[in-house]
Amino acid sequence: MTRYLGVALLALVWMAVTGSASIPNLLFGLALGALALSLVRGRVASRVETVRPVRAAVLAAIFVRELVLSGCRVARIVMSPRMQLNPAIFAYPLKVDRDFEITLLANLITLTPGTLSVDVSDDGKVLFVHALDARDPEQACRDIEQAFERRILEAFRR
Amino acid sequence: MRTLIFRTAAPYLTSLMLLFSVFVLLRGHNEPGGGFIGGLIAVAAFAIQGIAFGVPEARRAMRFHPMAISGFGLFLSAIAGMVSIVFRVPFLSGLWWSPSLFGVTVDLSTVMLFDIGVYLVVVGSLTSVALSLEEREEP
Amino acid sequence: MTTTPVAAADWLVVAPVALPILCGAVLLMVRHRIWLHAWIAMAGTSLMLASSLGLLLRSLSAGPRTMVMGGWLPPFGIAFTADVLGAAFSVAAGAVAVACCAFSLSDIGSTGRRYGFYAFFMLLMAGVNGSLLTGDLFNLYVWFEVFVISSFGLLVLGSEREQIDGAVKYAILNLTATTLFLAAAALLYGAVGTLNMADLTLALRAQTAAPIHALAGLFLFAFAMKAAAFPLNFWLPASYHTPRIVVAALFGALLTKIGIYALLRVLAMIMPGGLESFGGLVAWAAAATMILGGLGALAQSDLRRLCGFLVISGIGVMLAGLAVGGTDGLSGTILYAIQSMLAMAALYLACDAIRDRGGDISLNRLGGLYASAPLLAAVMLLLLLAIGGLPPGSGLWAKVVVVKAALDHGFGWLAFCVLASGALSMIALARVFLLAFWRPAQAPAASVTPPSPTMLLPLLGLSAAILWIGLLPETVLSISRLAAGGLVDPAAYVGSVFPGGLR
Amino acid sequence: MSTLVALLLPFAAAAIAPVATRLQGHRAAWLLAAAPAAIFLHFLSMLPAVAAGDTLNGGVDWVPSLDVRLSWMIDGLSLAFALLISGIGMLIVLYAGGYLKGHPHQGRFFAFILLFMGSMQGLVLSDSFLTLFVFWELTSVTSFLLIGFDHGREAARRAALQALVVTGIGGLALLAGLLIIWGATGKSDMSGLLASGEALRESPLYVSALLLVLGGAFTKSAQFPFHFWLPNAMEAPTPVSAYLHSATMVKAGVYLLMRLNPAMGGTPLWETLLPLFGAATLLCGALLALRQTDLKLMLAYTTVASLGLLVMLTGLGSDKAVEAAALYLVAHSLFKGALFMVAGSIDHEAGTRDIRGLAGLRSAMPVTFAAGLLAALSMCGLPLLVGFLAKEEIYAALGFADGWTAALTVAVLLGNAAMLVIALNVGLKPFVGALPRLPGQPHEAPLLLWLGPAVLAVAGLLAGVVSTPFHRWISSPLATAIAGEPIAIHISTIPHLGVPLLLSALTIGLGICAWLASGRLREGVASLLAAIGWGPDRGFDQAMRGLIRLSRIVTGVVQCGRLVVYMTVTFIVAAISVLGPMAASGEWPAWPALPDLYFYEWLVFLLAAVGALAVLLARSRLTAIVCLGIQGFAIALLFMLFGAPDLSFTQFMVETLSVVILALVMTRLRLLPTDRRPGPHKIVDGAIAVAAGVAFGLLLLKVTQVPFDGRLTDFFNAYSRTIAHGRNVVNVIIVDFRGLDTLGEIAVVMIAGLAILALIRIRGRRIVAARREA
Amino acid sequence: MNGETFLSGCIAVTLGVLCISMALTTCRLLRGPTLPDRVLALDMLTAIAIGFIAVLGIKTSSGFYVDISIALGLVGFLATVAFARFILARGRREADPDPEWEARRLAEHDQP
Amino acid sequence: MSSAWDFVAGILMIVGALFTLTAALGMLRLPDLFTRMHAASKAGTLGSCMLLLALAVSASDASISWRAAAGILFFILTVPISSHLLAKAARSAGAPVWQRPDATQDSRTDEVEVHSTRNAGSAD
Amino acid sequence: METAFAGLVAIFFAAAFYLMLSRHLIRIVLGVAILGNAVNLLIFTAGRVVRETAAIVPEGADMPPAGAANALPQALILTAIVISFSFLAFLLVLAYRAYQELGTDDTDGMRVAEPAEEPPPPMGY
Ligand code: NA
Ligand code: NA
Repeated sequence: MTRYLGVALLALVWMAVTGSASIPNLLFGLALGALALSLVRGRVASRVETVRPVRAAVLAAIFVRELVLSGCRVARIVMSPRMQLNPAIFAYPLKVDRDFEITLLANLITLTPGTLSVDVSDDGKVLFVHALDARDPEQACRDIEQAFERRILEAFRR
Repeated sequence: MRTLIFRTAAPYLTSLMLLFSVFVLLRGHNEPGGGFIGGLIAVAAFAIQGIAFGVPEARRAMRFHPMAISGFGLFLSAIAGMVSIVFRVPFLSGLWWSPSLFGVTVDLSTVMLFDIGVYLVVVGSLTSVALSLEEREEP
Repeated sequence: MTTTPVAAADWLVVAPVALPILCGAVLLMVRHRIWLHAWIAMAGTSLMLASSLGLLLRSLSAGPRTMVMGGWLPPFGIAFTADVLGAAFSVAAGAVAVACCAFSLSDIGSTGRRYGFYAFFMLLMAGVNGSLLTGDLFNLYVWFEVFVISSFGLLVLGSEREQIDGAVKYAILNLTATTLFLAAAALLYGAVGTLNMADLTLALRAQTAAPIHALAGLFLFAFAMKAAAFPLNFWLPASYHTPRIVVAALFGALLTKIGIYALLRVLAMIMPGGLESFGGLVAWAAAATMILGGLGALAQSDLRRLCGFLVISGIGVMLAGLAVGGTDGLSGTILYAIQSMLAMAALYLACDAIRDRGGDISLNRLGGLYASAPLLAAVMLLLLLAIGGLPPGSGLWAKVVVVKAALDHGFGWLAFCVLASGALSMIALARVFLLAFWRPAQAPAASVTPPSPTMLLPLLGLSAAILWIGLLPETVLSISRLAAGGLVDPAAYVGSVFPGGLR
Repeated sequence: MSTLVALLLPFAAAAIAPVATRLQGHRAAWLLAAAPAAIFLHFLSMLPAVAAGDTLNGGVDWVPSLDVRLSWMIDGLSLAFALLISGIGMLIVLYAGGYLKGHPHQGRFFAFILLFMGSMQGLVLSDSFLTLFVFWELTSVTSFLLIGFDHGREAARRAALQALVVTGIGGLALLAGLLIIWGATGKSDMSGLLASGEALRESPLYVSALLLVLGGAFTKSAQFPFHFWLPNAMEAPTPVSAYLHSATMVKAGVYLLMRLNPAMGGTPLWETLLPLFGAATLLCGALLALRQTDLKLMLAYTTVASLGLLVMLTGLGSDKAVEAAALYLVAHSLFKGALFMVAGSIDHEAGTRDIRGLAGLRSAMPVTFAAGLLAALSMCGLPLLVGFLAKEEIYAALGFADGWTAALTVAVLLGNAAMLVIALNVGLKPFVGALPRLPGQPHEAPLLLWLGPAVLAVAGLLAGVVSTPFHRWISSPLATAIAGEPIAIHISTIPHLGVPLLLSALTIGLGICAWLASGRLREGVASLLAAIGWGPDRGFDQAMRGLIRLSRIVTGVVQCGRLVVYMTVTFIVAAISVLGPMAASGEWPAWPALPDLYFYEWLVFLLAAVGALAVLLARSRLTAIVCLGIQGFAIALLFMLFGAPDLSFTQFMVETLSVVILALVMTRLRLLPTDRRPGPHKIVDGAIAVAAGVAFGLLLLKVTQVPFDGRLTDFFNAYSRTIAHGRNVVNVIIVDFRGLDTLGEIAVVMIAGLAILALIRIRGRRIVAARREA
Repeated sequence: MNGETFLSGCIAVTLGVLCISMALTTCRLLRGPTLPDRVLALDMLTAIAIGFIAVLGIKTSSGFYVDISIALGLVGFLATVAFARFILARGRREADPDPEWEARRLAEHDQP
Repeated sequence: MSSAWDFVAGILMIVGALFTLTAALGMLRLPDLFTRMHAASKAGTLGSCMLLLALAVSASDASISWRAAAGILFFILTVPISSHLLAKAARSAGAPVWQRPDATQDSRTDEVEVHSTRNAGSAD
Repeated sequence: METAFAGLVAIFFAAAFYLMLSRHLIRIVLGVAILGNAVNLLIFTAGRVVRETAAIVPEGADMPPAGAANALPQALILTAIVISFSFLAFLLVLAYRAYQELGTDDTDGMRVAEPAEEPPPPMGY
């Protein structure tokens, strides 16, 4: 099922990129998508069970806001004559347990203010996060959970 | 490389890159791009696949030995040049054929075939290099 | 904008390049079906030689032939122009290729084949033929690179320490040469605005603003380096003895001669004025090259290294012809190059046979081959004569032509050097004959393998060709005269590129 | 039989010799001797015409573009030589049939000797210069093979090499000389040259041509100081010595001088050099001959002496001298050939050639003795024999006209006396006295062995006794050809009173005295030579070793094995080859205006320069690699800023990949990161690099200041869209207008991939020959 | 104020700022001190180049620049991945540390 | 295109460039690899994305805008992954984490601050 | 503008040559890489330089805009880039293998093919 979804998505990307919505182009895009996926076969199988479009969109919007904020925050730190830094790496216990979700979460953490995902433990249960301001790791963990992890679960779980 | 995040993302990225490489290849005649650049992007895609899942997996994905693909590319390009012997025009003459598909004219040409050959050569050779270097690197 | 319909026969112009490329591609596609390789390669090289021969005959009977790639009229498209010079070199190269290919059948094992021996071989030939036939300066660069990279492949096939070491020096120095050639070609384009050789020939006879002397200097540098002329010859003795001998035979026969060809084509035809300003310098370089080559050959105990220096010595003689100039000087260069291709290939192959029969490659340990391998001794004697410039070897006539041209043009000292280098080569090879053949065996003979026909036939074939040139030189000599005439007066060449009038 | 067939017949005979010998054994000699016999008869048939003063010319085209014909010119000189060559050749073949009977390589020997015969015959008959030269060098080559025939011994190999080197190099000098003559006179053949000798003698090139020709002739004819190779050549089997080193090859030089005498002779230089070297050779050969104990070596040194005599006579050039030369030439061939064969027979039968142990063979070998004695008497110059005629004529030619000829006369007198000693030593001494214990069991040699000497000795007798027809058919035409004007020889075996006879008597008296004291004489000469010590023979060894040592030194310096040196020289040459011509022809660029760049463009240029220079200064290789990335990026940006998006695109991709591969490969090598060149070294390298870099920059600047011709680009712009159906002109050029470049380019990419694969995968010594696998 | 003049002004400013950023990043790249720092700087340089190309796309109003940006992003990604891959592999091979790394390790702590 | 879009594009450009500049400054000023990675991955990404967005906004052709959007997507997809990989690699290779010189001794432990029993084990 | 390019080309060539004069393979390879770029720049400049306008025919037009960059040198450079990249890759791997097999990257130490002490040839006959 997800395989066909993947092919369709790739075909859509193809049409967007080529800027042509003709039927031959669609067919060609489908063929290319199928080919591309067949080359990475077996690796994209059944990661995503379901997608809740609205929740996903909300997640995306929040992400964009957080991205801008994080940019501003970095700018503020860098521009300030005496940089107020208190960095450290802390461990974040994961609730999400699917590869796709872990990846998404880690990427979101990286792009958002003050945090940077450094590593995932081998068992996929702990995320190691570098924070610019790690004076209160507990609070940081709570922030992450509230901002992203919960929403990911909402968007991609039944 | 044994990292969950990268392994999860790699297939998506690889397939997107492959798609993009074909895009760059096909539009090369009209915009910057073409077989060589397209090929390089595809090489990057296979390299990422190889780094993420190991060389054997990348080799499996390619199905043929990369150098055989490369040879086929050169063969294709040379043949594209030789088609013109049939039409009594010199070597490597561009021959165009524009069939209509669903009311849309598709331009097919020996020139495109030639560029596809270029693409395959680049993909084959450089992937072979990348994979064999990566193979040696693996612990 | 495009040319008139092309007769199938005109495809001969491109066949010596297209065929090996196609074969190389197919060889890679069937990389693991090793038993196919030899057949494909043999068929490919034979067809290639046949097409080169056809091309030579055509150019002899009908003058230079041009095919413009893609049908774009010159000077816009890439022209392939086969005149007598290019076609004759191509035939000689093809003959060497067939011989080496046949020789390799029993010499190159499955690993070598799997890692592309025949693919390298075919692409090398494509590069060589492309260089000889192209009528476009930048395209010449491309074909240079094709054969250079193929030679890299052949050089390292085996990955022995010696090979890697030789390959490092070979690769870096050759790369420098081709890169600076590219720079020269680009600068010439910048100055004149065209890349087609015929067009350049015309343009440079009209143009005065271009810095023609400096450009000629740069071309001279690059091609002299490819040709292994003193003092740019280092890469050759550093590397030619390291690969398998059949590979060395191919290199020794072909690669430096392409440098000579390029010197002829670019300097003698396109910018003769530029060459003239270097006349004396080229003569000195030629003299130093041949004397150094002769001395180097004397200093070696390893037969392969000895051969490498003999290659250099021959290059010196060819450069001497170039320095003398004129139809007679150039025809000497051409004749010498053609016969030297055959002779050097045969010499290297003979060295391989010597190693096979004598169990060693060093003069210090060889011996007794006169008794155990009389046929080989006969071949070696012929090669001694051919390379030393004695009858009935092929080198005699080439040397006579060069010496005569040098004397006629007031280069007496250069003629002396040519003769002296011939004497040095003769002494070096006579010593080989004395030590390896006449001298009794130095050690109890190791397990001596009987020569296989695939090794003997190519050697005999090349020897027959050498003897033929030595006994009946008229054919090759008149071809070389025609070729040189085409360089001195390129009207026919230009006319074949621009049949409808100039430009 | 046409002369062409006669020219080629020996080669054909050589080709069948091995087969015939394999089938017939030594009896094949009879069959093979038929070839020279036929040739002999052929030339014999020409005698009347030539004696009548005709010169027979003919030939076929060989190498028309070099004006070379396989042509012949038959006059008295070449005919006499041709008769000697084929006649003695026939005898030698027969002799060899006996001498090498049962030798495993007798067939090969026949082939070589017939090849030699063909070459020699070609040499003396050739009209074209180059044909003559070809045959000349062929005689060197075949003599190399013949001298080295007994290749198991180092001495034989050495002698072969010596002969090849000396005569081969001399041949090269001859070639140069002939080519100069060709250039000076426009004539490429002897008949043409003989007609325009005046032009040659007056040409400014005469001296160099003469010196080169003399170089060829003197080396071939073993003139001092090149005489040393000839005695060493006695390593060859005796038939070879008898043939090559007495009758024929060594006379090639004399032949050449005689042939050129009408054209080149008569000049002061000619009349000085030839007698001078001839006399020196005569004395040197005579002296050295006296100290020998080996029969063949004695003969060899007297051959040297005789050749000197001939050269001297040729150089004198007077009619009498020419007559003497003609007579002595024939006489020497007959007696020396015979004596060599006799010496060989003695060796064959007695098992030794040492004069000190030989005696009393007369009863065991009567026929050989007779032949030997006859030949020896001819060599002594006793009446009735042709040698006498020659000697009389020599003394007649010399006279005591002035101090110069007087000195020459003394030299000849001494030389002849010494030759008499040797003649008696070879032709008499071994046969008389009591028979000592000998290594072999002497009995009369078989027919094949005595036939040759007997015939030659008898011929010598006949020529002396029946001198009138001899002069008419042989010697007068010969002398005529040498002189270039009609000469009739009249001397007969009846002695005339006069200075010549007196000198003859003096010679004989002196010679006999010396012979009687030959033991002490030998010791005296030996101690004299030991006192001198060094001679050109040892000099040859020293020269060869010196040459090899020199070449090792030179090669070691030039080809030093250090890449740094190679690169340094390369870049120096590169800088010179650009800057030199610019300076010489004033092709400097004009002083440029300041470029009008936007500031961000300046920044990108700066970035590129900083990147490139940072690579140099980087203290670690990682930094260097990353800096490499910077300059690559900067260039990509430049391409983008200046209208080359395709390039920029490619540059970005390629540069990134390069940096990645560089880092991956290079950081795996554990190396010291910094440049460890010493400071001065860095400065020198920097100067070279800057010079070469500036050279390219200046040349580029100059090129861009030339008005640009944009025809090609205009064409591509105009037709890219309309005919080639592509809007991106760059790409259309790549795949269509100049698609062939791209085809070559992808071939490079493919091969590079394959080569890298091979490099990574194959680990030393894995490629084994297929035949070893099997 | 006309949109186009505003845009061209912005373009000039942007290109200048980007060049300065590039120069700053280059400083980091040259200073290192460790391989990851340089890799990061190179990655940053790629990002800036992507922006630079986008601006040029606006300046010339041509469509193809964006493709170059995308391709650069993808290949730059590969570069960083490969370097990371390499650092990781070297980190594991303790016997084979980069001498440079060890040398700089102490100096690292002294930096602000 | 209307000039309103030109203004939007111009402003986006300027802002994007400034973000890039701060990122570059951060690269230079920040004390260690991880903190610099913050600058690069956040401000740098934001800057480049804004510039691409400006291109999308100002583009004359919809397909260009689409491709610019695709570019932003690719970029956002790749940047966190590459910085994650780099951080992971650097950490496993022993890259030190910078801490305030005035921090208390116990917080200078340099390694992960454990606040949960679940993740006591080390990653590698 | 050509002047600026010519200056840059000179710097690049000089840098490349200086690196290639080193004894160390790594530096030589770096030099080769720079040399490739130097030549590319040289080709680019030799075909003359204009600002920004790419040689691409706009939609609907038949020719590139006036003052477009010279396309031919670009095409030549594309070919040259690819080739020099292939060579660079080969050289790199060669250098790596040389280091493995010969144990050094110092070319002065690479004396396997041309050993410093070679046995002399026989002096006799
Ligand atoms: Na392309
Ligand atoms: Na393209």
